[in-house]
Amino acid sequence: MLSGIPLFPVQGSTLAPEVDALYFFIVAVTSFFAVLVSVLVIYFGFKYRDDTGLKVGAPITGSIPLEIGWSLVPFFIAMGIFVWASVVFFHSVRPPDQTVEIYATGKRWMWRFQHVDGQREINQLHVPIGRPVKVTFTSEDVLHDLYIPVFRTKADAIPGRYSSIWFTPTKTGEFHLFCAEYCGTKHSGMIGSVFVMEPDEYQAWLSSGGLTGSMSARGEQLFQQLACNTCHLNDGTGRGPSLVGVFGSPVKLSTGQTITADETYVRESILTPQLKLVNGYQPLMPTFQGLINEEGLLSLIEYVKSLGESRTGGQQASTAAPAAAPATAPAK
Amino acid sequence: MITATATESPVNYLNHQSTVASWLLTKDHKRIGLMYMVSVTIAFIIGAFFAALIRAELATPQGDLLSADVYNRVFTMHGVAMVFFVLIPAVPAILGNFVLPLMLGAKDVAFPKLNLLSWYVFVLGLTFTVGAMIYGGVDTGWTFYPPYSTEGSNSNVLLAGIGVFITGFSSILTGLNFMVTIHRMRAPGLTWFRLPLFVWAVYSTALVMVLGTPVVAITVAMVAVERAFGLGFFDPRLGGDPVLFQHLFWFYSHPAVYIMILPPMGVISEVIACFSRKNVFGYSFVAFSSLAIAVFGFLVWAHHLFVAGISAYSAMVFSFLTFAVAIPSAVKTFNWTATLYRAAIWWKAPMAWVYGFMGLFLVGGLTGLFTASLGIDIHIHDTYFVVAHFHYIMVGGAIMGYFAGLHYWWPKMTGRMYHDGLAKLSALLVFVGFNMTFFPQFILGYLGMPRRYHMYPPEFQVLNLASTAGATVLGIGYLLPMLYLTYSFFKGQKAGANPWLATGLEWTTQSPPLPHNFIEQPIVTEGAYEYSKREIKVA
Amino acid sequence: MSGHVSPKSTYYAIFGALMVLTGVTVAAAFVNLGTFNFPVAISIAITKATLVILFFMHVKYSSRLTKMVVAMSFFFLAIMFGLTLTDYMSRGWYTSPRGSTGAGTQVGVSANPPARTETAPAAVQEPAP
Amino acid sequence: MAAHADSHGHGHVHAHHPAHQHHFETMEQQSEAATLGMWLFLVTEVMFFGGLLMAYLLYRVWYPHAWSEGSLELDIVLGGVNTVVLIGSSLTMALAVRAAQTDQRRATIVFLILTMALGLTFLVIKFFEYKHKFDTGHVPGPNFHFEGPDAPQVEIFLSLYFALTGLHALHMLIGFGIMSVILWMAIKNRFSHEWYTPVELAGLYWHFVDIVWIFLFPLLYLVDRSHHFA
Repeated sequence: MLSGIPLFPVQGSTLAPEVDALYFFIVAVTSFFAVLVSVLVIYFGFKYRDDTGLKVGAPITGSIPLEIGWSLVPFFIAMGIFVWASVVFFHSVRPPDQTVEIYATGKRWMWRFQHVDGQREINQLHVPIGRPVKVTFTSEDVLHDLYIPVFRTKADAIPGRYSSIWFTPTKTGEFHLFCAEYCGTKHSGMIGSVFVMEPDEYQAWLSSGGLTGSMSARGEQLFQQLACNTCHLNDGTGRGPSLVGVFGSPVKLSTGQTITADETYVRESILTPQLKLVNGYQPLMPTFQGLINEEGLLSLIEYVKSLGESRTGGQQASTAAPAAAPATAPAK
Repeated sequence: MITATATESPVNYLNHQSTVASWLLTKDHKRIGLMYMVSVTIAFIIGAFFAALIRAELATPQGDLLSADVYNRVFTMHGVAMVFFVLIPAVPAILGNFVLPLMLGAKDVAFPKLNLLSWYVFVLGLTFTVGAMIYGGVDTGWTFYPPYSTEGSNSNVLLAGIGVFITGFSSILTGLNFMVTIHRMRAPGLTWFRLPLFVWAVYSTALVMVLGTPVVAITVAMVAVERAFGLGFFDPRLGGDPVLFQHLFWFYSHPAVYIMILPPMGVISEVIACFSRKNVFGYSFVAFSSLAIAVFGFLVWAHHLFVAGISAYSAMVFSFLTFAVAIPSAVKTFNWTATLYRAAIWWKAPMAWVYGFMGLFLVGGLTGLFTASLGIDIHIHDTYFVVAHFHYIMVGGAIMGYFAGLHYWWPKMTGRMYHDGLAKLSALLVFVGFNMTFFPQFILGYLGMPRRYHMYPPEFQVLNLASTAGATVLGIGYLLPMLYLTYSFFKGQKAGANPWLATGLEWTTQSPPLPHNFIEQPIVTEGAYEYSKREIKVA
Repeated sequence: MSGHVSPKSTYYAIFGALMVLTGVTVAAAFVNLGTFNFPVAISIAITKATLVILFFMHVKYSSRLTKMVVAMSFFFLAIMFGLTLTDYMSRGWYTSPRGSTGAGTQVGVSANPPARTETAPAAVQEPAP
Repeated sequence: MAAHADSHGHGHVHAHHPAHQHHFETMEQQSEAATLGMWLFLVTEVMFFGGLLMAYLLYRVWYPHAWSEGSLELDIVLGGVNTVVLIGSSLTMALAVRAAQTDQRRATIVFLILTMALGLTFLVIKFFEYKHKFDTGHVPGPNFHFEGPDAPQVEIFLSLYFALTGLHALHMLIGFGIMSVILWMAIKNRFSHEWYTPVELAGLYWHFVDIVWIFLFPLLYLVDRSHHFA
């Protein structure tokens, strides 16, 4: 991989060919116009030269049809590119329903990854080939950006909320992983490698090393340590709302708003519980700011997610199972 | 229009007073233009020095020339110096100040004292920024993104921020001055549709300066206050949103690109018309496309935020608007091309710079389509692709246009000619050097090399080395004009009132012009580029 | 100079109107209008500002250019607010159950995803005892 | 120097107003240019405050509770009195311009002094409001102190309060300086119905500062008072 002079990046994910196809299309379109204008300009430059400086050009002032033509043609081409690019964009930001979940935190100047099964790694990311992987991440300090060029995807890591990227790797091997948002002195050292592995190798890797238990198990532990379970009873009779099946569902707030309980909402509810109170509950919950770190938060979120999953196909069919909401799933 | 003045007065704006005070207290727009030229050139040399350091560092992947910390300061200072102190003032404040009142047939800009004040404000801002450099520099990048700028960085963010804030007011006051001048100071008969296209371009630029600059000023001030006193505007720990800063910052800083590129576009229209001996094709379309770019330019800023965590639907809106703003630029390019058709092209040096502009602006503009495309921008955002793209626009376009205008109006400004062959040679060197420097960066960017990297993976070295080699050629290309223009200033051949046999009121007065521009109030009776109507006479 | 000279009575009348509107805005703030408190307060402020601009600042008697300049400032202010809010108001619109876009906070009463309203469960939240 | 001396225009035959600058053809053109310049300057001022107001708008939508809590910390009486004072100063300013337009030198001076006095009253009241914030630790920053679940967001509110009112007060101070110059010019009897541009421009600036306050008052002092009333 390091030999020779690369001129074009490896296509390492299902998204890469899509992005590249659009890229080559725009290369073709822009080359056409660049060559057209260049040839005309150079040709006119030779053809109509006058070294005396004393002649005058033809009295041409303009042409409305030409103006309209060369406004509309580029406009329609641009709109075509816009539509195509937006389709690719939605593929790249909207993950499929079933993904391998990986969590990450960026901090100056390293990336820490956690796998749901409990594996942790720094500046290295192991993923299986052929399965959609979603990385959810945040930052502990300043802005960062998780960028994997061969997968053609990136997103900024923003302190205080979660971002995500997803990809389905299509090639095994070791690839670059960069921080793409300037973050201070060792910004260029905040790099690492993505290892795309065959599924069985990946399984072997997952179970190697001393595991400390899955993320949701750690989350459950925290849930008890921090005494969350004394109020958030699963049957809904506690002082706080039951968290079963909450993740990914709409939540009605005391202000009358309805919002979707995503990672950022769960995080906010732990750190600033009074801000978006669930309708009908008292503002009793204390803040856990300073009592829990970013990784602990991610474990708790994974635990809350797992509560939703246990409910799927359970007692109440109408309680929106996380995987429901078909209308918001990718079109194809 | 008249081609030459009847009598030449030995007195001109350069020699009618010669004390230092007569320069430092001058209210003459022409002298202020020259003073801007000196201060902007100093900023350009500072910025170019940092650029050279960047390219030298990136010749090898290891990061062995400068430490990471120094490198970060170097690219930040390169950006700050070039964006705020070179690109934004270059054409409007230097060439605009010099020729705008001449083109309008006015004795001066509307507010000459304010004009002088703008220059002092500019110099004060430059002083603060240079002060920040001397006291160790800034390492936030010229974009000052929080939370890094508010709490992460240990560098002189405050000083540099104050410098940028102050300079903003120079820009605001200049823009205000120009708008009033264009509205109120036109010569009798000089209707809007008889205005030279440069005036339209400067008017559009002034609009952006007046509307946009205050926003960046307050935004940078908010960062400064947050950093200095701990007030919370963007602090995520309080529930603030760092992305809001990016919205406010780019609300100005994207239109600022049009501050940089619109006036050079105006220059190109002037020079093409003159050396083609022709009307600019589709005058009103070129004129209105300037205004359209200025106004639509305010609707596209969040395309800098596609991966910064804005909503996907909002990203679509901004992508759409970004594609729309590409159209007026395309219209301009097509009109310039059509102007050359059946022209009588006189190949003098300014035209060589125009050709360079056309080539580089074409690449810069067209690569904008890649960055405007949502799906592709996810990949190339914050990579060298973007670096290459904006250098093609801002250096390839704006600086080429500045040099085209400088070579075009130099005889008017100094009354002397320069060496035509050397000027063409340096245009060629800049064109070739520029492409060598920045074209490889498109490839690097698509390969995924992020920007603002001090070290990089070794497989990117060959392309980086090519870029560094190109930068040396580019450097020579920029050095050359400084030499032959300086020589010309003292020893050049006398130019006469109208060496290019151009139309336009600025060519009807002597070179260098009288202290108050015209002997008597000019009266305009025809459009700006009526070359074909007139018999060309040698002055 | 041929500026317009308004009669003193105009100024006193405008001052009176501004005082009345100040009273109204304070009074309105103490009445619970729900979500309408903010729009009402802003509308009154805009009315007051308009009076000042038109009469105290003589824009009513000024050239078309001046009127355009005044309009321009509010137009571009509206662009800044409006387009920035396209982002904040649409954040999290399509956060699929397993896939947050990272867009995060969702704001606005009407901002719940249209597709979701159909499948919205009878959110199992009951008041605390 | 022939051309130079000639264009200076002091030797012109027709009568010349002393304030006429040589690069303008007529006084009409000069005053129109000045007025347009002032209006454009006010446009930049609108955008200048606009950046802060955008932040205000966003966080108000995000944190309505913090906004009402923070707003309750502000003294509605002092804010209301200041509103009346400032609108009153706008009236006296408008009357000062009118007096200058109609050659009433004494009235011009009296109204200018009244305007300055009202402006000063505003600033003094503002000073006591600020002082109270400092005394109670409600100044954002390392020493910020606020009881309540929304404390961090209230800190944002108060940051914006200080930024907006501080910037406004700064404009008042600058306006005060401008007024002093105008007053001095009025005493020197520089203005007449032929030329009163400086008074007019100072008036435009002063009214603008008034308009800013007209918005700041409800935005900062009157958030959600109803929930805490009765």
